[in-house]
Amino acid sequence: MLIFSEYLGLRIDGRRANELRKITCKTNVIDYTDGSAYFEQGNTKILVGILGPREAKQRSASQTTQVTLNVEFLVSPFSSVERKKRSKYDRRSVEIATSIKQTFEHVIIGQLFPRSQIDIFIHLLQQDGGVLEACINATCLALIDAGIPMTDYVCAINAGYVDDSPMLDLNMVEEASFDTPNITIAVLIRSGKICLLQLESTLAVDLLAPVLELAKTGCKYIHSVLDSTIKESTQSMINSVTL
Amino acid sequence: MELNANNQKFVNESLKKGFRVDGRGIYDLRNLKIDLGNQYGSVEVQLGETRVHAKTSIELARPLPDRPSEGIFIISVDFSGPGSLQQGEKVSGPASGVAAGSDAEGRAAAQEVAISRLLEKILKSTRVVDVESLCISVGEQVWRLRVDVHFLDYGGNYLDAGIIAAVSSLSHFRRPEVLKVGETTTIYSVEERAPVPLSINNIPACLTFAYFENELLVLDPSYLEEKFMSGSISIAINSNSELCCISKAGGIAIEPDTVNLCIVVAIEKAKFLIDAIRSALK
Amino acid sequence: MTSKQDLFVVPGMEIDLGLITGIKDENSQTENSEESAVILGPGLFEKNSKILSFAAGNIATNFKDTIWVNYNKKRYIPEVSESIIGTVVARTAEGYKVDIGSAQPANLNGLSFENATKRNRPNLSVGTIVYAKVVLSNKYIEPEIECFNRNTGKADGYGELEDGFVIKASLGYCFKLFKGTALILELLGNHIAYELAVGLNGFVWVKAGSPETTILVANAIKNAEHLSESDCALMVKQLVSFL
Amino acid sequence: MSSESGPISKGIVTTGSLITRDGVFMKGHGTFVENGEIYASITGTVERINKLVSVTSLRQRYSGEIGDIVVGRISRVGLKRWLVNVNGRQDARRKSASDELQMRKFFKEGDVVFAEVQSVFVDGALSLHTRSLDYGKLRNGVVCYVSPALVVRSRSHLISLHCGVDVVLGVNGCIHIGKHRVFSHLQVDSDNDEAYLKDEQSSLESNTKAGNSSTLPNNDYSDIYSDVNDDIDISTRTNISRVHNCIVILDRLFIRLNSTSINTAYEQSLQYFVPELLKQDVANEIAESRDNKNSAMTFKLLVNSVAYGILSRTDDLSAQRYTIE
Repeated sequence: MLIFSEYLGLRIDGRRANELRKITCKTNVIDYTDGSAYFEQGNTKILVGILGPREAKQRSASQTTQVTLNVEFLVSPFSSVERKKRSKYDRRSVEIATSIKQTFEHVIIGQLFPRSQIDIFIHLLQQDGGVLEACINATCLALIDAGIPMTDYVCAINAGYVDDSPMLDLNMVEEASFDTPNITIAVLIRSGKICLLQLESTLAVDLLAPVLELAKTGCKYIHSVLDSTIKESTQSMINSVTL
Repeated sequence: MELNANNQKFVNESLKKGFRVDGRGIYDLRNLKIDLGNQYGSVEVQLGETRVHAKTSIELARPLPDRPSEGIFIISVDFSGPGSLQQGEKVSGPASGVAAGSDAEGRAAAQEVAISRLLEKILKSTRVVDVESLCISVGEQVWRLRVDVHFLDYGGNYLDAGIIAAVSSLSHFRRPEVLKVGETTTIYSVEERAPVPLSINNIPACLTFAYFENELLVLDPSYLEEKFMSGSISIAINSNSELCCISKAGGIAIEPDTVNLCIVVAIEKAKFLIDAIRSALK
Repeated sequence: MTSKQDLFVVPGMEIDLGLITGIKDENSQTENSEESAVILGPGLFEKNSKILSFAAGNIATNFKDTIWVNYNKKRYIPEVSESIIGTVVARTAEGYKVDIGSAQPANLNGLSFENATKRNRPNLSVGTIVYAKVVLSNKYIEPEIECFNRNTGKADGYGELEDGFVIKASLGYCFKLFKGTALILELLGNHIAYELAVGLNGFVWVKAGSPETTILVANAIKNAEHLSESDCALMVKQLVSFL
Repeated sequence: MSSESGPISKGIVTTGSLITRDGVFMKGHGTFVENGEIYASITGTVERINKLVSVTSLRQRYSGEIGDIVVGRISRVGLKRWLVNVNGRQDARRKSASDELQMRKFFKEGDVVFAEVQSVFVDGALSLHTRSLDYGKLRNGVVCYVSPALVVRSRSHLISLHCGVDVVLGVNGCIHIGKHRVFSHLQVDSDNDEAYLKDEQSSLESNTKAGNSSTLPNNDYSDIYSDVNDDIDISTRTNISRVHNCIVILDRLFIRLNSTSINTAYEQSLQYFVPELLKQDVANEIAESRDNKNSAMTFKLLVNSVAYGILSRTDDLSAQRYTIE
């Protein structure tokens, strides 16, 4: 019974259908990186560090005319309920790393940095559902903090159907429950185009459109949070420099 | 060896005019051949130049502790030998934006991981096989079903061919009959009683679209189209026309209504594929 | 060049050199008693004074002193003065590395183009295709190719190939196309104007007026490999009817 | 002029936001054009120089310009050049005509080099030269990295503090803090032989081009290129690390580095032991007391509004690191 109470329409954690979990984020949290971001969406906590664009280390990458992106996704053993040491190369981590690499490969303006590479280190400190989405948002924040040119913000969110009413930003319990189809979507804010779309459970065709709309409004909200954080930190930097 | 800038430009130019390099229409599938092997559950599928072989096998096993009443369903995917994606990846060039040497292998290996994970997700999420029916006696004995998918020849779009092969192999497979009388369960060998088909809930079909600059779409990309595409979206639809799985990871961003267009075409083509599989299994 | 009944050999078969003299006798009737030096072409090799074939194909000889096996293969082994189509893989200090389908990429010097001087040299980017001639090929060093006719200094067809479409075919078929005796070329020529460059390393470059005609010509050539002459004519008639 | 040109956004723009639709403007650094409209590709302030619109950001990696004075560390010697890591987009290259063996006599891996940017390659790599008096190898000190935006491109990049410490401000954000380098003996010996001075100071290839063989500077001038750190007494050592910690604080609080800010920070820090400097409360104190008139920098307001958790040098990523206000 996931809906907390029928007539109030509250979910298991007290949120309404289209309410997002509380997002707090901060940029420039790690010293010796070019850009870094700490991103919290509900209980999912992620830390991202960016190094680059710098001289490509492996021989092969130094031939290309585009920047080479390499993403490492690390799950900390204390991140979920039972403590489990997960290696960087287990299938789920590799899949999330490749999805993020593919998503940002076409958003970053790569031709400006031939024969260079950008390293993205994503560290999952705590997970409570929506891991891929939070990683995308955190990486987007860190890339902007690193001053790496991109054509747009990329914001991601998951949404789904619980007791056949559309829900936004599912946590781990909602995501894992048996009959809730859920989609993960990453959107380019300005153009509204879809960078990433993943649906992993059965869903009637006509139910897809409303959940897509809901997810896009969710992304717009996330964009506003990210944007204000970036503006704030830039403003404070400018103030302290020009003082 | 045909990965060069001229071919890339040619593929894009002809697509702008609505022509595909192998003469197909924009939404035409390549010709599909499903040959059933002599053993139950051994199927070879040919989709254009892409060839895949799938084999289903079964054995008795103890159920997993957290799911005593369910059988075990394992999907293993194998790219070794001629079917591996590393073939012909050596050539670099702006076409694939890939440098020669290890980077190409790296990219190909990641593609193989992506294909096998997607294949697994589709077969599991659409619940092709009803795992409860694989249970013989709760907590003690269940069937452990295993589908091995071998990719033999890479002609582009391994995923769709892989799904067709796996699903046909599961539907074609027969398992030994089991009779449960009170406490005693007798498992008849194939000679004693005719083997029984698996309980297949529904047959999914997967349709992959490749897209190029400014929303040009093609269904079932061939080898060249897959090398020069700027992204792809795969949509799996089950036999009662429900969406089971969508995966659009990476590549350039596309308009939402292009996604809807893909879904409409996918539903149409899925019916065709499912009928083809059913007629092949008669 | 081949005698009336083509003698088909399989790998490991012993060839007696009488064949050359035998064939020769029929034509020139001169008795050739002393041991003349015999040149073994591709497909044959000598093992403790016996000539063995390592390929399956027809024996061919030029009646004087060389004997070889015409066999079909896909992996190209560079032979001097053969025209080939290659893809530029990398730029080196003094020129380019070109992949011609052989074991190692060939070297193409930046100056080996028609009237290329130290200052104005053609600027090929990675991925462009070139029509060139093999000038150096030996087992131990990388093959060397050139894009101009050494004695006339003119390009006469060699150099960068713009646009068009490259298809892959087996070496035997390319040899037939190269000699121009293949019927399919004339049949197509009657209906469509197209440019053609045949590389003996298994690549054929086609360029016609519009994309659809190029596709038609390319597919026609590809399918005609195993068709009899009558089927070729039929196929071309059908294809042309679509135009 | 701006009256007839279309609307153009001012102040801070974030990635992907529209700057102007008017076709009259040209796109500069940090922007990109999409169907005729200019958008910001990075986050920063919009700058308009009559037709050229660009976005400058404070958080970008160092991308060099001709004439920049940089501090870097030699990362590789070979293929007729020294590769210098200047924390830029690509390692900088310093050409030399002589073979590897000779090259190592001048600079080898790990040396800290102080040089000027000669030219910028298309892929962002820089070519450096050390053709004037004070360039060359830096010794007897420590390097610390700050964000490049804090170092202002000014004429004087060598600041000698009265406590016997030299601070070399590299525009690429590398700062060398070392013992004061006495130049006197250099001027005396070399002024009588102008060619000689040019020879051992200037880069080798200009030398070989001039025809005379590359004469190896004899040993008494080898201290220009020697990499032996002479022993430094305790007091200078503490001064060096005090200045180092002050610079780290200034970087944390994102305050521009110039002689005034460093001097005032140094004076305020005198009351504390050097290791204490890196504790958060002490740093705040220094910041607060810096509120003197001439530098017009009111730290007080700044520090309160921006509470950075300051990493203490000794331990690793302590939990305090992630306290979020």
